[in-house]
Amino acid sequence: MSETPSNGRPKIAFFDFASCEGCQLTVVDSLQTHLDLLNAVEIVQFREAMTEKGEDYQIAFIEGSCTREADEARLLEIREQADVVVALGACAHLGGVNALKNLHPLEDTRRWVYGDKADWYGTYEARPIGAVIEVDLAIPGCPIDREEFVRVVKAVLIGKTPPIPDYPVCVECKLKENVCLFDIGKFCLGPVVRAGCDAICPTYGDGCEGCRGFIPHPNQNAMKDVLAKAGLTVEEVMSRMTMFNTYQLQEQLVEEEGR
Amino acid sequence: MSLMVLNKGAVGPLIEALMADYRVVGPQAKGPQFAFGTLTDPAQMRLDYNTTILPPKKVLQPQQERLASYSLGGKPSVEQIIEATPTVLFGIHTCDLHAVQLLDKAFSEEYPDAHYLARRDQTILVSLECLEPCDEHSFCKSMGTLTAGEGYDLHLTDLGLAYAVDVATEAGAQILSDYGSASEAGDGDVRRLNDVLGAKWPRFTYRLEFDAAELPALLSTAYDHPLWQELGDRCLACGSCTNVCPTCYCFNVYDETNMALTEGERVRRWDSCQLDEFARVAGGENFREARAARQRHRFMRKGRYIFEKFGELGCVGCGRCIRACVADINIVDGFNAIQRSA
Amino acid sequence: MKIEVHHVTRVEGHGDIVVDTENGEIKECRFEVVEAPRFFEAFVRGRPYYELSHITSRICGICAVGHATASLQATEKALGVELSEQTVLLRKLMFHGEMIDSHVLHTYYLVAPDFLGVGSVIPLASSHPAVVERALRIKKLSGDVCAMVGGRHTHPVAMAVGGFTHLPSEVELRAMRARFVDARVDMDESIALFGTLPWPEFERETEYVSLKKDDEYALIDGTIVSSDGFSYPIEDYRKVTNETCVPFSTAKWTHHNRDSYMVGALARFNNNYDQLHPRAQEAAAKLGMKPLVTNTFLNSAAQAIEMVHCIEDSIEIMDELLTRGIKPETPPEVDVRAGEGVGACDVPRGILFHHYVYDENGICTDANCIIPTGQNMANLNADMKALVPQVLDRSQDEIRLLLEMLVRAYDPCISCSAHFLNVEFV
Amino acid sequence: MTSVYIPEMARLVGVEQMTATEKLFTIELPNGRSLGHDPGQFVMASVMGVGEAPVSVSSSPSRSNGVFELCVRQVGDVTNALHGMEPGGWIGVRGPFGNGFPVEKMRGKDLLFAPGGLGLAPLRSLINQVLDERGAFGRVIILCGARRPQELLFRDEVDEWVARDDVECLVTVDRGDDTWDGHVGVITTLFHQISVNPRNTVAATVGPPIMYRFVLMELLGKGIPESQIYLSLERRMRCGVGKCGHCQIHDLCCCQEGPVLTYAQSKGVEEAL
Ligand SMILES: Cc1cc2nc3c(=O)[nH]c(=O)nc-3n(C[C@H](O)[C@H](O)[C@H](O)COP(=O)(O)OP(=O)(O)OC[C@H]3O[C@@H](n4cnc5c(N)ncnc54)[C@H](O)[C@@H]3O)c2cc1C
Ligand code: SF4
Ligand code: SF4
Ligand code: SF4
Repeated sequence: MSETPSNGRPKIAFFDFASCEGCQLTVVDSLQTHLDLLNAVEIVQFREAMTEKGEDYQIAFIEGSCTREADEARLLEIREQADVVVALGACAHLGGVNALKNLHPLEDTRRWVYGDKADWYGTYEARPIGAVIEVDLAIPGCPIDREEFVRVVKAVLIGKTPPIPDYPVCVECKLKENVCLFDIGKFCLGPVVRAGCDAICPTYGDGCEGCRGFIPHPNQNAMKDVLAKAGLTVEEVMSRMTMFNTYQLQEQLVEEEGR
Repeated sequence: MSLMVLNKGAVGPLIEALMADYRVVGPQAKGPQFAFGTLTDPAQMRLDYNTTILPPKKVLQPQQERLASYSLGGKPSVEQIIEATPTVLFGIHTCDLHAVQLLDKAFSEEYPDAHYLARRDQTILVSLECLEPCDEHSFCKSMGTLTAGEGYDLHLTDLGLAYAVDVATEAGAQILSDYGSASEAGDGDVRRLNDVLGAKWPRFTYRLEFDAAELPALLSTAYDHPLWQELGDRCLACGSCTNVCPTCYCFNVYDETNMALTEGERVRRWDSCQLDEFARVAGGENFREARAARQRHRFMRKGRYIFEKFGELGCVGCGRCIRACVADINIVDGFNAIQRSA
Repeated sequence: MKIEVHHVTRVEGHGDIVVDTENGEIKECRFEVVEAPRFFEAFVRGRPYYELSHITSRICGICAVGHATASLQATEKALGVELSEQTVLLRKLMFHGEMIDSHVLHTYYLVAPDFLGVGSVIPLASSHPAVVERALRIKKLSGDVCAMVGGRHTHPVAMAVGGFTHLPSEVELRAMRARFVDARVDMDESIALFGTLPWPEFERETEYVSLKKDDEYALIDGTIVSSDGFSYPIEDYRKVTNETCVPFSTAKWTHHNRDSYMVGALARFNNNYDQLHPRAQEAAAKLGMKPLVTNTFLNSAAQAIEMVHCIEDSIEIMDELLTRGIKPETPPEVDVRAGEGVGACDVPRGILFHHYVYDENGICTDANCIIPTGQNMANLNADMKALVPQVLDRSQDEIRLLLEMLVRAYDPCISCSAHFLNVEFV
Repeated sequence: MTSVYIPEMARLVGVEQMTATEKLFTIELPNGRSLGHDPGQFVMASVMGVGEAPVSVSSSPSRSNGVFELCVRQVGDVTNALHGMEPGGWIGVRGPFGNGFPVEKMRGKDLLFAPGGLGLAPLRSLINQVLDERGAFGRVIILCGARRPQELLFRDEVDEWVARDDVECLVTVDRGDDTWDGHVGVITTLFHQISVNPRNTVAATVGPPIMYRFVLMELLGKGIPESQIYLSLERRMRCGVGKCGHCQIHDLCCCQEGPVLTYAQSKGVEEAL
């Protein structure tokens, strides 16, 4: 992690690619409870919320997936300038829902949406930004968690590793003493998905969909068995696993085939 | 000390009266399950609960707790934070009571833990005799925790229309006399109590196929048992089994700061030996990398290590870990499998 | 003169303005959507019905609840799922939360800086702390009500086919109601503030399209109506939208009776003024607004009026929920079958359609989403073409700012707009 | 009751860069109080706001002078923050904790020390104590290894040991360079250069996990009894006082029963070595 200038606040900038901008919105929302963020950092670029545009940022927060050639050059420019590049949210971190299109033949996808005008719109497979440039840190989630964003900023300010958990959602879910969804006939990816969201989905009665990506060394086979036992068909199991993690699973397949 | 009788109708008023001066924590419904929580209304208490999702350990060692606050800049000043409020922990089953006694040992040996002990000191334990198995997974009878002779301030046994209250401590006697309206037990009450206690045992079954006292010795020969690999293949390493366990007390410590970096807090949070990062050290080396080794560690701790350290088994047979495991890993089946192959 | 605004700021998503004039003649004048297309309609094919609202809420971080609501409606119609009255009330409450959230974001964070001569809301934190604090307070309130009902605003969790997977407690509802009542002060002050803003003068009448219901200010479901007197059931949405691709935009364009039409707060205000809550009508009077309002810039003022409406209606909804008591319902079992359904909501930026086809296993085989910003695109371009000649005598900077303000007045939600479909259903 | 988790703020009075990744910190407790540690014990060192890490005390109790020393390798958050500190700064200290080396049992015995790399940090404490009471012990053999010459810690002191007549000190590096005219090879290559009376020898070795495996083979090969071989294990620790569970290896609690253990205690414990 690069040093932040001691004489002043670090300059940060926000950028977005293919995404819903919900993560940037979450950043804006974090001001409701953490207005002192504005004293701790200097925001020099944030197109969604401000007109001013400074290019001398040290930390770049990037939301969204890379989905077309034009994105690559812009990403490289940002990497060139920023000391620290942060992938903000699932689209940038994992490819997210954007990568669902990778499950269909590209040509078919384009024609499906734009018909005979498909050639007007350049696009290719959706990828996390880490597939294009080096990423120093990812803040996972769809959308990111407001409190986690603040925790990360504070860690960067004091110069320590941002506390993104390596443990699964079940930990937070249990600590909140939720009724496990498997106990009430539902299903959940919590055991293999990275925590940090305070288990918001199971807390609100819906199984984790995996928006924060898998934990390191997930036992995917055991997870599939558990889901199958909960009554999911093979297709439904794959559907659950791919919702946010298509890109990772496809890469994993390529890797396994390579071996 | 003495045996008293508390009419069931008098329980609500007792709780109500206690609530004025104490935090009263009791079992409450949580969806189709149960959880210990601070009562805001005596009617919330459900003494007919099966078992709670988390054990009452959370009252004595909260999921997350602040250890210290500090200021930064110049010479940091560090203040310890001891958070303890007078608490009545009402209605805990005897398995959990045994677990609290184990936690007491763990937190008072050698380097006493001031944070835990301050809370423990201010907590009055009111336990409840189980008259039938609470849950298909509990195996308290096997672990010898189906009843308790000590460790509580008050102990309740359901006699039908009233509770027999075993008053074990001064503190227990005091709250009962100051806040409740119990009466001395008569001969009839004692007889009924003995009947009730005598009748309950056949309702419980031994689920361990051997004497639990053999566990430490049995496990000392099972380090290389094939069971661990089998469990490791199925285990999701989600940590639920340890998080729900009334005798697990591992924790992690974090520093947090405010945005201006002028002050902060040191906090601790429950941790689990089942998690990938638990034994990872600088340089990335992980001393318990395989899920199989982590499951072994859990079984060993429950059946052997804790015994070696404190002279009591680390498992009280509450069955929570079995219920919490989505991969159906079952500690009783595990112990039995090891015994059968021994 | 040539004006190019690359990536207009303080809007959601990427759009460019291009104006080229020669001797007072307009050669080029258009708004381009350059947002990367995301192809939701293509990739929801093959997904099970219960995932659709969760995936399509990801079209937009600002109107996630709106997308989820329209999506669920489409699925529920396709699969024949009935909603309980409690579910209907909670959906409305959640929807109001998002409406307020989006409108406060737009009016305070994105539009107000233009009038206060700054580039963003950030400097206002020190120059106009009371204004910013109020904005943060309203934003927090709206976010909190969404969180109370659905877990969070951006990509709600608890909204499921047929109902909710989590219910607010009566204690929470009561506390929330009290905060909504307190928010009346903030509403009054907001209206007072917007009354002082020098809205640019610009009139251009167009066709206004919105949903309509007889008994309430239509936001969820209803019929499609136009100020030109047309009316359609929502299943006939294509008769209104008539989408076409345009080469400089990843968003598709729509037109109905005229070359273009407008959707959004101003369209709703014009079409449904009578159903606004009396307090909202009072607010309109304070702002000097009564249908037919034809100044596009006043779309933001109409949003402020709608905020008042949503606050009041939310209080009434919470009263009703508290009177009935929260029933511990869970979403009904879905009888999975083949089917087709259209959902429509009037989300903050205007009318939104989701249209799905499911096979007998409840797997989506076909989908179409038409979002408001796309429908406004042609109208925005027409406005620009009308506005530019009226202001050609001003400096380039002034024109640029005015055009940007015009774009922002539409509150365009560009990431939403960049996924359109023009496929006929068979 | 005072919490055992609350660090005492101690002043950093000296910082010395030793190698590219290691610094030696000299720390003064309030009122010049001595730490009162045994060689091999560790303290929990805190940088408030960042966190806490276990670090062995590197100075000898016999040379306390109101200060103690920590030799710290920069590997993560706390160690980074420590490396960023300058004299005058404040470090939180708890401890000393754990079981150190049993100096009493060593009296009258021949001693064989085998530090590898950073393992010299804790062993230096023991070696200097032994040298300060040189007469109380038999032979003192030091077999010292580092990966490269520039990674060799406490170079001056090691040179002194080499120069002393009453110490047999051999030094090796895995890979040499132009500045190095000493022995080249892994630490185990030093063992055939010495012979010991195994019954009367107590050995102490500290180093990275991989080193243990080979050094232990050598020590056992020389016939030194398992109960007379001491080593120090490093595990993740969050409390240092036997509560947090992180450092438990099999049935051993590293921060209480360790970090110094005999080979007899740790052998066969799969997770230990
Ligand atoms: C008894 C004992 C004595 C030690 N003596 C010394 C010494 O004299 N000099 C020295 O430089 N180091 C020593 N260490 C190692 C030192 O404690 C770790 O390097 C330090 O904790 C890393 O902390 P950090 O915050 O800098 O790194 P972190 O940022 O916390 O950690 C980086 C990585 O190290 C892991 N880690 C966390 N705690 C420990 C730990 N206690 N040991 C190893 N890895 C850990 C983390 O999981 C992470 O993977 C000793 C360790 C022990 C247990
Ligand atoms: S609901 Fe999900 S996250 Fe929670 S415990 Fe169950 S499986 Fe784990
Ligand atoms: S529970 Fe799962 S899907 Fe929900 S926010 Fe957390 S990681 Fe994402
Ligand atoms: S190991 Fe399982 S059964 Fe035993 S006490 Fe812990 S949770 Fe209960």
